[in-house]
Amino acid sequence: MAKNRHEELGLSNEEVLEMYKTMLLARKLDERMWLLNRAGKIPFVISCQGQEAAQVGAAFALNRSEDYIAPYYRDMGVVLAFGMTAKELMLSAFAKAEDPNSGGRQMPSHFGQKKNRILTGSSPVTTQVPHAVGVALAAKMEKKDFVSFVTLGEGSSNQGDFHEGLNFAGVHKLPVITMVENNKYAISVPIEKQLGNPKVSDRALGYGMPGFTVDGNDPLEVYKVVKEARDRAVSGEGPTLIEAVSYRLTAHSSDDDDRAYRNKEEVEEARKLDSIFTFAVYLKDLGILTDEIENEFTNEITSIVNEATDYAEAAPYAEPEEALKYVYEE
Amino acid sequence: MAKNRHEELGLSNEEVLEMYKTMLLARKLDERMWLLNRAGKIPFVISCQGQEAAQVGAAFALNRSEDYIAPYYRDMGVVLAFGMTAKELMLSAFAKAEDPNSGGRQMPSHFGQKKNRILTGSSPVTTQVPHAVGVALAAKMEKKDFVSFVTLGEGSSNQGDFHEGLNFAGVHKLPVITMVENNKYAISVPIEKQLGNPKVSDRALGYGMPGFTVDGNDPLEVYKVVKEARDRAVSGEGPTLIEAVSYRLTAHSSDDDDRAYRNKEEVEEARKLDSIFTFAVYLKDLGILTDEIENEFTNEITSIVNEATDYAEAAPYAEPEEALKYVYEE
Amino acid sequence: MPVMSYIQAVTTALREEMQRDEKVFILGEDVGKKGGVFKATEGLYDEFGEYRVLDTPLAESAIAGVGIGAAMYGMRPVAEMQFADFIMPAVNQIISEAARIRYRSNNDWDCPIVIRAPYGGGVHGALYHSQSVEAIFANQPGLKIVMPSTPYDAKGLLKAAIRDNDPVLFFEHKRAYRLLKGEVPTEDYVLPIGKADVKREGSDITIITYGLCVHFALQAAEKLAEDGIEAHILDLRTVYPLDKEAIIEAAKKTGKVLLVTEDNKEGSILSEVAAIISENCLFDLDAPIQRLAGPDIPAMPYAPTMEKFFMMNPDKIEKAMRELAEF
Amino acid sequence: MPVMSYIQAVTTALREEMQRDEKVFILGEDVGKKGGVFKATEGLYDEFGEYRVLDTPLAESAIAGVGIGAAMYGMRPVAEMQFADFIMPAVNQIISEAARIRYRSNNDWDCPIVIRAPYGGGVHGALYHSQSVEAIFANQPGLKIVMPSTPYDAKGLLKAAIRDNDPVLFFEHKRAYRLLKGEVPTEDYVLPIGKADVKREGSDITIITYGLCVHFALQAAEKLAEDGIEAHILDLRTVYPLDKEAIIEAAKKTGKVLLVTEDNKEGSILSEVAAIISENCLFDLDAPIQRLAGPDIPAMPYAPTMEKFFMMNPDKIEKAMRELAEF
Ligand SMILES: Cc1ncc(C[n+]2csc(CCOP(=O)(O)OP(=O)(O)O)c2C)c(N)n1
Ligand SMILES: Cc1ncc(C[n+]2csc(CCOP(=O)(O)OP(=O)(O)O)c2C)c(N)n1
Ligand SMILES: [Mg+2]
Ligand SMILES: [Mg+2]
Repeated sequence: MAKNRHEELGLSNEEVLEMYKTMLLARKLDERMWLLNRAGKIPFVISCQGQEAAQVGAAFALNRSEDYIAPYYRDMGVVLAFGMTAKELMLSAFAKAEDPNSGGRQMPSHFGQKKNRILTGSSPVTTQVPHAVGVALAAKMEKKDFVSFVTLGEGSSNQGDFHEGLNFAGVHKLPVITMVENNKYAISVPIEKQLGNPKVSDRALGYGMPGFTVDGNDPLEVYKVVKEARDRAVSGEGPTLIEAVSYRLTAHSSDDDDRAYRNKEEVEEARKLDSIFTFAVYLKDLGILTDEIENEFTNEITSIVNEATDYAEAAPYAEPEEALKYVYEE
Repeated sequence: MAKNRHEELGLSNEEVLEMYKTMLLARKLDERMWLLNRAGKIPFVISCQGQEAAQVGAAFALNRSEDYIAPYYRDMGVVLAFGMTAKELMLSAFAKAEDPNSGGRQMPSHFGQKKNRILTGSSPVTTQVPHAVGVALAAKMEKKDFVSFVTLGEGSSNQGDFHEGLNFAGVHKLPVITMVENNKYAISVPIEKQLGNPKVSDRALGYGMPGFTVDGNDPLEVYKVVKEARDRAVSGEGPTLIEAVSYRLTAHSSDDDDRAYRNKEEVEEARKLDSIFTFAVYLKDLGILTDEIENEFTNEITSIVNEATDYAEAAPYAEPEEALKYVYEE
Repeated sequence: MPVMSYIQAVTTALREEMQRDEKVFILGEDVGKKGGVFKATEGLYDEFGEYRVLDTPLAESAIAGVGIGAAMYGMRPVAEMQFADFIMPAVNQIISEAARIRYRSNNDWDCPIVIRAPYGGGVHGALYHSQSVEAIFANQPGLKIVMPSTPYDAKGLLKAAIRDNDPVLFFEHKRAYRLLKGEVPTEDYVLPIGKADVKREGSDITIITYGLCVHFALQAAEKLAEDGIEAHILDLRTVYPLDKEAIIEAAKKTGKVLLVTEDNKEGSILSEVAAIISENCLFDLDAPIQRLAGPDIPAMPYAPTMEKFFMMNPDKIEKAMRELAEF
Repeated sequence: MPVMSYIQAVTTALREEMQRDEKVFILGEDVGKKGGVFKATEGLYDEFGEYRVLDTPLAESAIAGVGIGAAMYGMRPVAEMQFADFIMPAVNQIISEAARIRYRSNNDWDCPIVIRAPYGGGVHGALYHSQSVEAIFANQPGLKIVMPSTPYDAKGLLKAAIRDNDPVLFFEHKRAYRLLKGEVPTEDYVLPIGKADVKREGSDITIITYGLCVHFALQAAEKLAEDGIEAHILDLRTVYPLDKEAIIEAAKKTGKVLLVTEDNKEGSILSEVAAIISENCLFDLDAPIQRLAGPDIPAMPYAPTMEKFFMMNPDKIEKAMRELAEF
């Protein structure tokens, strides 16, 4: 039997089940989006698959009713944990007017929802890093107790904005947690061609903050390190850089064919560590995830995904002239 | 008596004297430029004072007839060592047509001279870092044995271009040496408000290259670390990041008044370590710099500076319409 | 009404807005203890403390980007770019982010940031301390670009910019800082962003310009007035988006239009002004639309001969005005 | 002559130039093994090896900056920005560096770099994969901006750009990549940068445009021809610096001018074209200069309704042409 590792982290059985369920919901929504894409119903998908454990583990370690997040495009697990619904995500996938992220203006996975403190994101990578630092600066100026949390891919950690943002946070000891989701590829470019030092967390030293590399397939390990980072942040000890290592299980996006640059075996090997599978094994081993609960989850999630899809598919697009709105305050 | 430290570095007495003389020439030229500025004869000066040891120590460790350099505005010591003359520097200070750097188009200290492989530089800081990496990439592609050498201030090491450039060099193990001249201030901002971790060389780790912090007031220590970096570079071991720590002895530039942000005592303290003084003591202690030689140097340099000044002052400005030239190839 | 310099008007606007609203804060290079390289923030560090007059690391993309994040949260950042020339590393944050935040979130988020920067030449600043950079941004819906020409306008427009709920680029001519003085009310007032302003009434020729060139054009107009030629001078004040109605009205008024900028000619703000006129009042024109601008070279050289060759001045404007008047 | 697609013409030009000159190399994101996200560099990695078709880290300022350094040394870099929208982080390197290297060094150094980027919409690319970014750069002396409209032009102009001794931005419409096909000679040829090209002769109205819009305008012109209205179509090809003579000639030819771009209207390339015409041929015009452009909103939305609302197409052009013809 597996050793119970969540108890010592202060996580109840209900909480870890909730984590698992969130991971599973993210995965199932993502899978459905691929089906919809292949069926010609939605033009584009970019996946969370393989990164759900890191996303959900991190989100659960935050204060989900106070902290601000600046997620990147793969973070379906993060935004679900922060209150965005399956329906809302599907509305975005279908580019419908009711999509709270952008009213159908942006591609799917360009998250943003003020009521859940999800900063609006764009396509150029890494611009969100200074934004999260700015929110953390506001927290410090206003003497508030929240933190900001920002994610990006390991390739994106080579952008100037990563450097400028993290150094700024380091100088002013701001309450911001940066998590690099290292999935070993930036589209076709593998880490060894992307990073002078493949261990992203080693960059923390240069900014005067602690850096940690953790197993991104283990939601509990990620939970722990983010939790500790949050504790440090709210007690004025400043920022943390975390690298969660996993693997991108799908092609980069629905527009990519990964056979040109990586082989099947490598992907198959990574699948064995897929957290949706390994975390379930852990929970089952401990008798927490019973067959009954598993069935219940599956059924519930299936109907959530179905309903979300049906609703979003039937929802109207924005009128053409809606495009003219909100360039400036109106 | 001081211990002879240059012999073990393979430096002859003549060479260290030559280093000293170059440092002294830089200092004297710089001092003259301040006088000319205060006399209203030249609009602007930005100084090398306090950084001559690092500059000259580094330059002498390079192959001065093959390597490419991308100096920053304080690097009078570097460009003198690479073949730019006092007259040429004065022509630039006076913005005269004959100035080889820019024909009087740029402010002084915006170095550039193709025949000496000094890349043309601009005012926005840190842009030269990727340029030097590009030259090093060319060296690798063309299987040539030269290296490129680039400098910048510690404040400038917070620009995105530093990060992007060094990581690029790290990935491809390019023969480029980056030397940060840490003079403790970026205009008015002291290092603790500038750098999350005040030790710039700690950033090297993140790019997969060795990083060293050395005493920038000691030309021999700088010589040694640059020499070793060059050896590694030409043998295919890739880039190095070096931080040479000294102090900015003048105000930021002739437009700055540093009394608003630092106190006299701090500056006086730093003057005690001024390399022009301490290196002379070393050379005298060893009996290498005799009174005779010192007088000879002083006289020679004085007349070089005088001649350069007179020549440059008398030289013509470019005709107004010259401004229209060389926007594109002609 | 007290007389103050252009830069004093800027400082006054900043101080008053910071006193009025605790959310307003300044960030930039050397803005704190030193009070800015031009002294635009002098005294504010002492009055408001480090975290409201924040010396940032030397990193413009972070200055903009951190400001944007704080603005999304609800603060009112006023970021300073030390020179307009050094705004370039922040272009991605300004164009991809600030300008698009409201639009891309379908009005869920907004980004009330002001980015101030000293621009312009004639100060021995050479290629990289003399540039006009407005044209780079003057094609990005979501942004507003304000370029005041007088101390009075500077105060009223900077206050308006700080209170505006959208991102505003605020370019101040660095030679105007101490050259221009004028009466500035001590009371609180704001001027409307997006509105041009007639700086001189006249019936013979129309000059449309902005920034320091307004001052030069007014000087030239006085010379012409001695010969009975009356110039109508429209100060654009906001160069993006442009005040079309005011431009059309001013062009129609005299039928002879001279556009003036210190920037290079091709692709400048003047191009759009000319396009608006030629689209809307072609048949009201008695002469081709004239543009007087810097030459199409990268920027102003350092040597005084070449700098003068590039830089706009009253004489050049006067000459162009006379030619147009005689057309 | 073989028929090839626009993107095949691009790939062919790259291959031929790399075969011709060992100094030519490609750098960018995913250009190597993957052959580029649009496959513009497909096959080149296998033919020329890693160091001539270099996958870079995800860092546009470095892509441009490292390319610039290599170009100063004497190489012939062809940098790819994965999407034109992602050129923004490289603006400082492009404007402050590439564009000014020859000028600032008084002709001592030069910077023969080409920066290619796919631009434009109509591909469900939404706000950040659909933009036209040329206006941001079309005010920077030292730069050249080329935007070919046909496979033939793409090959000839890309070769010219690579051989040019100054920096060239080369924007390829991503929807043109597979949509447009045409005859392309197998021989080596170059087309002149800086020259516009008459794509259709006509005597009733003049259309001046560039990029994919040329194709749309030609389609619209065929419709009009059915009704006896003959459109003269000038393809700018180089949008900066503009070919003034060709613009003036085309405008004078019919006296009725319609300018078309897919970009937003205010501050676009069209503004300068209108300014040139109104400065030089005011009295030759029989109608106000018309501009047909995207609305002034940040960029094209994702939802098909709103994307279509923004995107240029033959119908919109036809309508504007008919209105102008009837003026
Ligand atoms: C500034 C910028 N350049 C290029 C792109 C195109 N692009 C989108 S995702 C991506 C790779 C990102 O890799 P990584 O950061 O590792 O994140 P991952 O997709 O692997 O999660 C690239 C190059 C972009 N979105 N933004
Ligand atoms: C991109 C950019 N931003 C701002 C400036 C204005 N500026 C010139 S030098 C300087 C400080 C540089 O400090 P540091 O890098 O430490 O070099 P130092 O002058 O101390 O040698 C600043 C802010 C600039 N030249 N470029
Ligand atoms: Mg990745
Ligand atoms: Mg310094």
